[in-house]
Amino acid sequence: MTEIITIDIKTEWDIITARQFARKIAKSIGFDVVDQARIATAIGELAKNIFLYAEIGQIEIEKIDNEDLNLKGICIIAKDSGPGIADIKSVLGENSPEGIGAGIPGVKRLMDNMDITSEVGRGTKIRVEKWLRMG
Amino acid sequence: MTEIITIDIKTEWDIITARQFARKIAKSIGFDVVDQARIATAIGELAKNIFLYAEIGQIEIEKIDNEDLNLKGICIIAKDSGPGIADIKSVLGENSPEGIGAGIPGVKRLMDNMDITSEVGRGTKIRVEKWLRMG
Amino acid sequence: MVQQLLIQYKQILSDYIANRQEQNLYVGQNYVRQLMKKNVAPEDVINIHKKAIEEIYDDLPEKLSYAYEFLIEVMVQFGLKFREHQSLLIKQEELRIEMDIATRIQNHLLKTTVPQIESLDIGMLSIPLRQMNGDCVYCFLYDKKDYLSFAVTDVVGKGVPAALCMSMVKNGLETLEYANNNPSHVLEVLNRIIEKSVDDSMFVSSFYGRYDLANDVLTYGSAGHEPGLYFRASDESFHDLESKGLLLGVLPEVKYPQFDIQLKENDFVVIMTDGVTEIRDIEVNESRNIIKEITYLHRHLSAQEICEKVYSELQKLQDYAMKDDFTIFILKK
Amino acid sequence: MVQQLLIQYKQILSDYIANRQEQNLYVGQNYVRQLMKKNVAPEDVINIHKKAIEEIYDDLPEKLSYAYEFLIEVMVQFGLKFREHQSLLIKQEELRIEMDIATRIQNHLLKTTVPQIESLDIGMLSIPLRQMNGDCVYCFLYDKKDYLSFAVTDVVGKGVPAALCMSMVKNGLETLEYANNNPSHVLEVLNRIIEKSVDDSMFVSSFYGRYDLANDVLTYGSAGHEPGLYFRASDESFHDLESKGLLLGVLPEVKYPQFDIQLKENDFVVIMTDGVTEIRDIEVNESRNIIKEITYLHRHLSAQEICEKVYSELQKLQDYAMKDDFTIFILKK
Ligand SMILES: [Mn+2]
Ligand SMILES: [Mn+2]
Ligand SMILES: [Mn+2]
Ligand SMILES: [Mn+2]
Repeated sequence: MTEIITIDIKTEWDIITARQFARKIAKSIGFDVVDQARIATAIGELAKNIFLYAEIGQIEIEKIDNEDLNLKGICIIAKDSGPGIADIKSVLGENSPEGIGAGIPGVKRLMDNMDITSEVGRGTKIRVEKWLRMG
Repeated sequence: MTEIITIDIKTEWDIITARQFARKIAKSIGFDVVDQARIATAIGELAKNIFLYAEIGQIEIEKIDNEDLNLKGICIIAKDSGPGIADIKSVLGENSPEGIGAGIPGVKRLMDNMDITSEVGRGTKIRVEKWLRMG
Repeated sequence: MVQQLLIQYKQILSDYIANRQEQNLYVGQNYVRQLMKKNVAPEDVINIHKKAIEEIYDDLPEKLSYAYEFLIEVMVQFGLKFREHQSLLIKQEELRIEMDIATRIQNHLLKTTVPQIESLDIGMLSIPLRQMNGDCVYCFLYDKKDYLSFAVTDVVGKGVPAALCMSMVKNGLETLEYANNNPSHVLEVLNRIIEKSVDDSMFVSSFYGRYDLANDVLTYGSAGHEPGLYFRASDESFHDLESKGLLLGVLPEVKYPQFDIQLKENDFVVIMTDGVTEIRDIEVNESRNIIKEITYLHRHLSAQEICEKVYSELQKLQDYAMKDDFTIFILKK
Repeated sequence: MVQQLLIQYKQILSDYIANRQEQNLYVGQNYVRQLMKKNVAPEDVINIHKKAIEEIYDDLPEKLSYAYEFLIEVMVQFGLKFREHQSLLIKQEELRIEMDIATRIQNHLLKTTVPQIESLDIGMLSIPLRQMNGDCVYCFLYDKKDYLSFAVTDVVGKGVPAALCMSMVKNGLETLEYANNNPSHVLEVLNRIIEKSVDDSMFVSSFYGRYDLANDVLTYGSAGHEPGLYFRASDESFHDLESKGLLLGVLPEVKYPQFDIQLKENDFVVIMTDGVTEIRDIEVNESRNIIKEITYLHRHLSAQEICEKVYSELQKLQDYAMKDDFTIFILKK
């Protein structure tokens, strides 16, 4: 249940690999085809950000659940040791600039929760979740 | 060539009639299925505006052409003797208010040209065109 | 709920497939419009469509289902724009509220009351292009009621920056209200204030006038402002009130000359911003002639009514598509 | 061009139908994203998809083509939103440029230079929440260099309205710079200016201080402002600089009491706006204790460095999600 899949992001092919894993896991959790597409798109954006701006990093995919609320879900963590984001607020804003963090507002809209920690020169960690209400 | 089709707009059914004529004429001019759908949608909005806010009015549909520029097109004129629009600028603005003229910015985006004249208490005349470049 | 959507959509779709009538399309569009209000995204609609088709054709070739899957996937991109639009609309609305408050404050700040004077008829009209006004007309009577002073001012630029700058100009004028009231002096002091405290890219034009109520003499000076118009009733002639003063805020020490004119019965003076004279597709000289014509034709009306006539006629002339703040001020003997 | 699109799209689609690999979907999404940049609307994509399918299956049942027609029709509604979004983005961009100019003007207007004084260490920091600042710290040395005066001011409200109001306050302060410099008097005059010229819904809090450089006595008064903090080095104790004065702009005639404190070596005084003390999820008393702790721990640093420490520590504590303009001013003996 706490199995974590880790994908190293070095080439554009790794973006596709990350999408593929995310889609498979999302499907196994019970997300429908539209949500699978959204989750794959979101992870693709996160991976692309690593590929383009940090050059190297990892993506982790994990199944999560909350028994009290009768929820199951998927959690994706993107980590890199790239340049970091100086102004996290601007990246989360509606019109994030071109360049680093360009797709982040989109990822936030495709998923349910997002959490960013970043230190300039040290790297960035972005954690997103998407939840599914069980029958 | 200068045949004008006039449809009285009194009931919601007349909206459908106007759409149907517009689609047929657009098709005969040579507009593709997407443009036909756009033209039908635009005329539907114009007719709905008459139906909802002026109660009574006419819509005219006409084939137009410009031989110099090698263009053919469709022209739609919506006339009513309803309350009129006091502030035409606000109706053409991006976020037109609810109520009278609500769909007008949309119509403008679906067509190529739009021209409005209106007098408060006397009525409104909206003329739109859409052009098609000939092979 | 999703099941409900599917049943309704399938009904509308199969009606269309069976009959291909305009009303089926009309109903379909209206239905999707309802879904959009409930934040249903385009990829959701494709998914509902796919499911409906799979129920309508139970022998649908697998490959056609795959094609729909592909369509769902690519539509996610439009779905992103759709959501982005929704949050942008919320932001727009917040901003609209903010600008409404700012406009209320500005209106309060720039508010000027037309003094009621027996011997002189005063009219003024100032219409901002957008919400906030970059023009300002300010008018006050000295305590002893012997002089009326007025300033017609235009900030180069529009919107919020112009409004900020204008509030500063207004403050400067209010401070000067208590001071020496010579137009040359007022313009010189205003110029120093603006040069000192405003950004280099901000310039202000101003026409400042002081009317001697006992002798009916108007003394005026101008800082790069649109020339005023003086109508002499005795020979029904128009004259430009020109004065070559530099715009305010360009250089720290500038001298502004001042001039006198004597007003007689039925004479009037029109001061305006360039938003009045810059008429679309019409050359400035020609547009000044148009303004002369309008004011002449309505010279029997009150100063305020003439202001309003000029505005409405020029609006009509330009198809209600003005391009600048519009301010006109008329003194009529 | 359209033919070109169709060929490319058909290729990507039939690759997917044949292989159903992740990379086909990835390529598809990227391709549609390119189309969107060229203003291709969602209904256009459905139409291209329909044509591609009709070419891939030359025996496609007619009814399935009708289903695609229906989909094109309903997608026109999303297409409208898509276009609306594009024009809204253009408007947003225009507005962004306008706000940048306004911010530059405001920065120029509110700019204050920290006077360099042998006997007193001065620090200040004012960070707006959004672009425009509704806080202001203004600080000046009298000509004779015997007194330093400062005002820390907060307009209730944010954004453009607050900025407009603040430019007015700043103007009032500048006028007063040349006048009587008693804190009670300054607050009384400011109150009259604001009450007179600003909208009823606008209130301003201000902490005004005058520091006697010869005798190291700070005289202060407050108009509804967050209490300052006074650190006495001799017994390492903190004291609140409280003063119950009404907010500026509420009533026309208000009296503001003033108080004196004597500063000794290593004593310091912290004046701040409520944006400093209102820390998310933390009660105000507790947050004042946090500020005492931070300033105490860094009391060996310069006044400016202490200001910066308070800002960075409080930012971290709130996960960089401040909710108000942030202004802090420190005088250190
Ligand atoms: Mn202007
Ligand atoms: Mn102008
Ligand atoms: Mn504030
Ligand atoms: Mn505050």
